[in-house]
Amino acid sequence: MQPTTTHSHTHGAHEAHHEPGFWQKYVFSTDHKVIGIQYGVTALFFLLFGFLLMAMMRWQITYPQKPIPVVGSLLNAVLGDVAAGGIMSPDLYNAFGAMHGTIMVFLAIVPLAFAAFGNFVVPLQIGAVDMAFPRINMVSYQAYAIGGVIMLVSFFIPGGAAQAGWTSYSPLASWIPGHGQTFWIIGMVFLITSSLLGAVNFIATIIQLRAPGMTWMRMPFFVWAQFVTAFLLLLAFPPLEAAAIMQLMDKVAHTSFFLPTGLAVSGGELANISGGGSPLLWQHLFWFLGHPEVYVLILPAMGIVCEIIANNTRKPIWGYKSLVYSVLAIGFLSFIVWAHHMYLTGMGTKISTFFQTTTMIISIPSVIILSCLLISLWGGSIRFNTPMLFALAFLPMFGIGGLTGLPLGLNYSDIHLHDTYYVIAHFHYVVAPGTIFALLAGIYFWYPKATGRFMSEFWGKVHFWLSLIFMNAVFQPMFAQGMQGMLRRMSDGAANYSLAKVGTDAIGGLTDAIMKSNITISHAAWALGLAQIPFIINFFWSLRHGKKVTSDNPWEATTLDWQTPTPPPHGNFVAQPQVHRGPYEYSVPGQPKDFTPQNT
Amino acid sequence: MRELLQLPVLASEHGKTVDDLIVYMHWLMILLFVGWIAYFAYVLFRFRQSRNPKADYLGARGHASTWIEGLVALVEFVLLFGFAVPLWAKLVDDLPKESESVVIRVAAKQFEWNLRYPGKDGVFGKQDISLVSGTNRFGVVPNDPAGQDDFEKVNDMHVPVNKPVIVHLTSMDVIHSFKVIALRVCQDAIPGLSTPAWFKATKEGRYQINCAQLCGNGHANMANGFITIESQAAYDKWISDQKTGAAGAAVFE
Amino acid sequence: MSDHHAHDAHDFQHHVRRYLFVFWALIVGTIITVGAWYVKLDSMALTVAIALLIASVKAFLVAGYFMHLISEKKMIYGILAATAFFFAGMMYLIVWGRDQVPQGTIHLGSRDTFQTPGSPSKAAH
Amino acid sequence: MEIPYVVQPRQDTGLYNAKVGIWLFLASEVMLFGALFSSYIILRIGAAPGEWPVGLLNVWIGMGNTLVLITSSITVVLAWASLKMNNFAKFKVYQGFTILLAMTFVVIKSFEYTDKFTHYEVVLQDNTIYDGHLKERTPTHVVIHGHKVEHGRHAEGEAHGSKTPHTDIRIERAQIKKMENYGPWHNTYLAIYFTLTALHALHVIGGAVVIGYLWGPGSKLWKTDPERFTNRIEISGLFWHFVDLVWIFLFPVLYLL
Ligand code: HEA
Ligand code: HEA
Ligand code: CUA
Ligand SMILES: [Cu+2]
Repeated sequence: MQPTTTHSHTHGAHEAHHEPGFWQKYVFSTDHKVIGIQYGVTALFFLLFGFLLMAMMRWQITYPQKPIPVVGSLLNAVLGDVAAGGIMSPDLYNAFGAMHGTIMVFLAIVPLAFAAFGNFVVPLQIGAVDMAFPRINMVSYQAYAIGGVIMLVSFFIPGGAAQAGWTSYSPLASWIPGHGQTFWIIGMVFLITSSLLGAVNFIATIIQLRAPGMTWMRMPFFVWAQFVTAFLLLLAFPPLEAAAIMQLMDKVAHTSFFLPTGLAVSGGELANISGGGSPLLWQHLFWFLGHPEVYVLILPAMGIVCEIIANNTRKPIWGYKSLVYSVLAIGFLSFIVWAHHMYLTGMGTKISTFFQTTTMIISIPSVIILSCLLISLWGGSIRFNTPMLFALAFLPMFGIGGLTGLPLGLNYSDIHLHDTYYVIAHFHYVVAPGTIFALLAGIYFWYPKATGRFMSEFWGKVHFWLSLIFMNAVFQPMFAQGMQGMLRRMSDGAANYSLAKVGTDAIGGLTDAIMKSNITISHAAWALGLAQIPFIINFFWSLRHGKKVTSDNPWEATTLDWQTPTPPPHGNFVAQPQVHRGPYEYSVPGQPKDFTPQNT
Repeated sequence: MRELLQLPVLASEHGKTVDDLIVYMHWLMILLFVGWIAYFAYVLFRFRQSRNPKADYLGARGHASTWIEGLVALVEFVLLFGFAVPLWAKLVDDLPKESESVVIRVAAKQFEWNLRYPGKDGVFGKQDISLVSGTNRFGVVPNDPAGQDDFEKVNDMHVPVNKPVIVHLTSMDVIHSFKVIALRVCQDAIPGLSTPAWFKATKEGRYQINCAQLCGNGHANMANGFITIESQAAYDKWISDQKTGAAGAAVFE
Repeated sequence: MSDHHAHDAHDFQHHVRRYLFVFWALIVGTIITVGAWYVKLDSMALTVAIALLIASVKAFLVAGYFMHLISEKKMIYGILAATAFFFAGMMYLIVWGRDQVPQGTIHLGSRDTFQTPGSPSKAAH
Repeated sequence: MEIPYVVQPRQDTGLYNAKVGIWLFLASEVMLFGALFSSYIILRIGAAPGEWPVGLLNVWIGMGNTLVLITSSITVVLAWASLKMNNFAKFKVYQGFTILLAMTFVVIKSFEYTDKFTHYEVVLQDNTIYDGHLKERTPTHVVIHGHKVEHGRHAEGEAHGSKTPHTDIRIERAQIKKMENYGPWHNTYLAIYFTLTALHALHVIGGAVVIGYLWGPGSKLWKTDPERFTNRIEISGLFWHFVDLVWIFLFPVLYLL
């Protein structure tokens, strides 16, 4: 097959026969690319929303009990007493915190990394006409949208949104007054359903619809990453669903799945429940999902970074096979490390040895993946365009996040670090400057394929440098805070534990310097938000005014996603592609061009 | 390194080993990070397009990375089986004898720490969950002879220095976590479970007790608990100053 | 089942007989299970073992023949093997974790048998 | 371009798309029910000695329902086999039976549920406990058909074995300290019982709806694309067998042990 060189026509002639209407085309579409874009836009909205929640929380952390400027009165008007006088009450802080975590993880990053990029790119990269089950694909998106709406609505019900952290530990979650938690659970059931359907679809697509010649070992690494991710979702989410059902029963049917005998309610009187349940059961089931979930957040990002690095070093990825085996190993192991989040619930030596051993083992394939990507740079001819800058920045950022996972992974050092800002810094380094950078790289990279236009390079670079600086300014100081013992989820930014508050007769309060870094962090976080403005403008402006691509393969890439018309029509390929070689045949000696597409 | 990491004040015997492990781990991390970042910077400089217009199909040769990965794994396992595992085992499987330690029962509650001391005889009176109430937070069985000299405190813990202390943690409502930063002690207090934590304090003084688990809207305010580490003499005097009583109801008023 | 080449009716009669055989085996299995329960064996452990053993055999029959797993493709086996492994791991680790607690930990009692919080069994003077 | 392997299997995997899809879905279902079974074990070993109720359910009804589901499994498989043998009429008959059996199962289940919801435990001010089915409820008194519980809470059920004779007992409202039926809130056994069986019943209903659709309006496909239709019946059958399989474990675990 020859890649078409015309690109100005959005539709190939072959599908001109029925022009679907607006609703069918953009809302109830079954085309994987449209669904991918739906996911992408919705998820970006939630990313922004999740950030705005945090932006307000950072005010409360930094200036506890001071009214939030500008938005404070608005909050008061919309949400009522929880923001009386524009001041964020602890209830509101907890609600925003829980929802920041939930939204970022389940409504922003997973839908963007897994569903949006997966939908848009995977069928193209394996040379398929669509996903295996297009109708189910549409339903997944709708379930996601409904789940999102339920989560959003929960802010406005009496009592507000869920307040027990994104981890929703019982008995707290079962007991907090109001229906926020109920909404959270029901919202989660929709999101879980969406992810399960998506996972089934991705796996079936990758198994069944690979183009002729696209053997397993010729699949781009991104497809591998998505394949493993889908398995994580498929098998780890159902236990959380079961747990959610049980927590819902505890809330609405007054069962005691997670409530032990002898609980005393607020006044100290024994609660009128049957008792006999186990609070730790919830934690096990939650983290059985929770840990694989963090790899769901990172693997697609690694996949994107790998594609972009191969493309912009103009040479094959070093150690493709090690990458594949590592990602499989991570997928497998991620199911048996979950209890490293629970060391301090009271764990005996044997089981904690088991879990910390698996935790140490799982860090090895991550090291291998990172090493392969780094070594791939050697001997390259590196182009520093915007996607590449973000992809390159991913490496050290993930490195910092990953390395700081290690002291958490040993139970003994976790004693000091557990539930401090060290943990917050650890995982934000992986998900924020890590995954978000990879996703931004992906957006800049595939934007021309989806729209036929480039995003502005100049503003892209501005966006990159500002984001890089502020991301680090936000999360770097948190390591020091955590090391000093500053605890997370403090609605007053830990002011109550500061030296200033405790007074001099007690030893070891948080020092002024540590408390002051809250100010730096918050300002950096707000600046980070502002730094996204060039991106948002660039994103929309380029839709109409961006530089047009002059070829269907503007980055001169080898994988099949670039061997289609631009944007790809319904059905994707002009003719069934036939795959002849591996995914990253760049700079093959003796070839006329420095890239050899898989289908030539 | 301790200074670099700015680890906070230390006041317990085992805390030293916790800090050591953190320090060793950070050595490994810094070494790896600095190594990689140097390589990274060099590669980006040397292989940029303007300097190296033609990429090399094969790229890096040699297997240095395999060695590095192997070494990382090795160091991780040394830290794991040489330090974390045995130290943890000592902490959780090697509880000091109750007769030779100070034993305190803690029932956390939104948002305070209820403490129960066995009194001079060192023996706790019987407790029964079904008796728990707003005034009898430990469900103390009245009239149990062993309980007559027990006493209860709220948020005010005293322990002697250089003597093992065992704290039995449970919770009346939601999950809390008993944390004293300087002691390097952190243990969840979970309803339905009674979990021991123990330490041997090495430095006198008054320290704050933190609650390290989100426990509701007062979580940040669960900050009024203090632990006073004092000399044996001062501790004995403190004990003898306490009002005692079986149900311990009075102290809550 | 290899569905792509059509079976002639006779060939399929063969399968049908097998299905019916499995069906009767399932019925008998159910009856044995209930029978074993009804005669009230002395040992609870034995009752449990018998019930779960028979259930497993029945499950094998349903999955193997009705769901024709016995002649399924490699890919399906792979998926199910992974699932079985993670399922077993989840169940085992969660259950094991319940008792793998620090020395002196107590699961506080329930209605009938109130244990005293905070008195490790070994320290019972 | 059409999506390939909708009907015909792919060469290297030997499977058509929906077959892969349903097995993946069933894998996730295994984890869902697996988590609930794990919870069952945790709750059960966590129960204090003598607290876990045994024999609260009627084994004969449970056994009946087991037989109903097993029978529905064979009719599903025979329905599919009939299609394979090109006998659409027979398919209709078998699958019709499947739907009836599914409905029978749900009806029997709902009787069991009602039985539990009308079964009360009444604790008097002096801590005497009565246990039985509610016969009458007025503002001043209640009447239950049951018996007095001898020592404290009873765990051993009355469904079988040596049971105390049941009589009508009239209790004045003023005497009652607490009155609670055997709903999921009553104890963790009933909580997991209701959760597991309700989730299972939802699967039964969902499966029956799909099978019903393919039996009724959906069966038109047989005329235009018999092979695809046969595949659909196979897929819905696989789901149905899985539901049966879950019950095979639910029955002994909840009714007998
Ligand atoms: C994408 C998300 C993600 C990823 C990938 C990871 C990866 C890891 N995580 Fe993290 N983690 C989270 C997200 C993530 N985590 C979240 C969200 C939480 C908190 C949840 C909550 O409580 O709310 C958490 C919490 C958490 C804890 C619990 C802490 C506590 O609560 O006390 C632990 C403990 O073991 C842990 C360990 C690890 C380990 C060992 C890895 C390993 O897989 C890391 C392996 C990686 C490396 C070892 C890096 C190797 C790289 C190099 C060597 C190259 C360096 C490169 C350059 C310098 C260029 N994590
Ligand atoms: C994927 C997960 C994810 C991501 C990306 C983030 C991103 C960020 N998080 Fe969050 N965070 C969590 C997951 C995440 N977080 C979780 C799970 C918790 C724990 C919750 C709990 O305790 O239960 C937490 C908790 C948490 C805390 C601790 C709160 C506490 O303990 O009290 C803090 C504190 O500063 C914080 C800050 C931030 C900041 C500043 C960012 C920034 O990096 C945000 C950067 C993002 C932007 C600046 C928006 C960019 C927007 C666009 C690009 C949109 C463009 C739009 C269009 C084109 C339409 N987070
Ligand atoms: Cu108690 Cu937080
Ligand atoms: Cu984890």
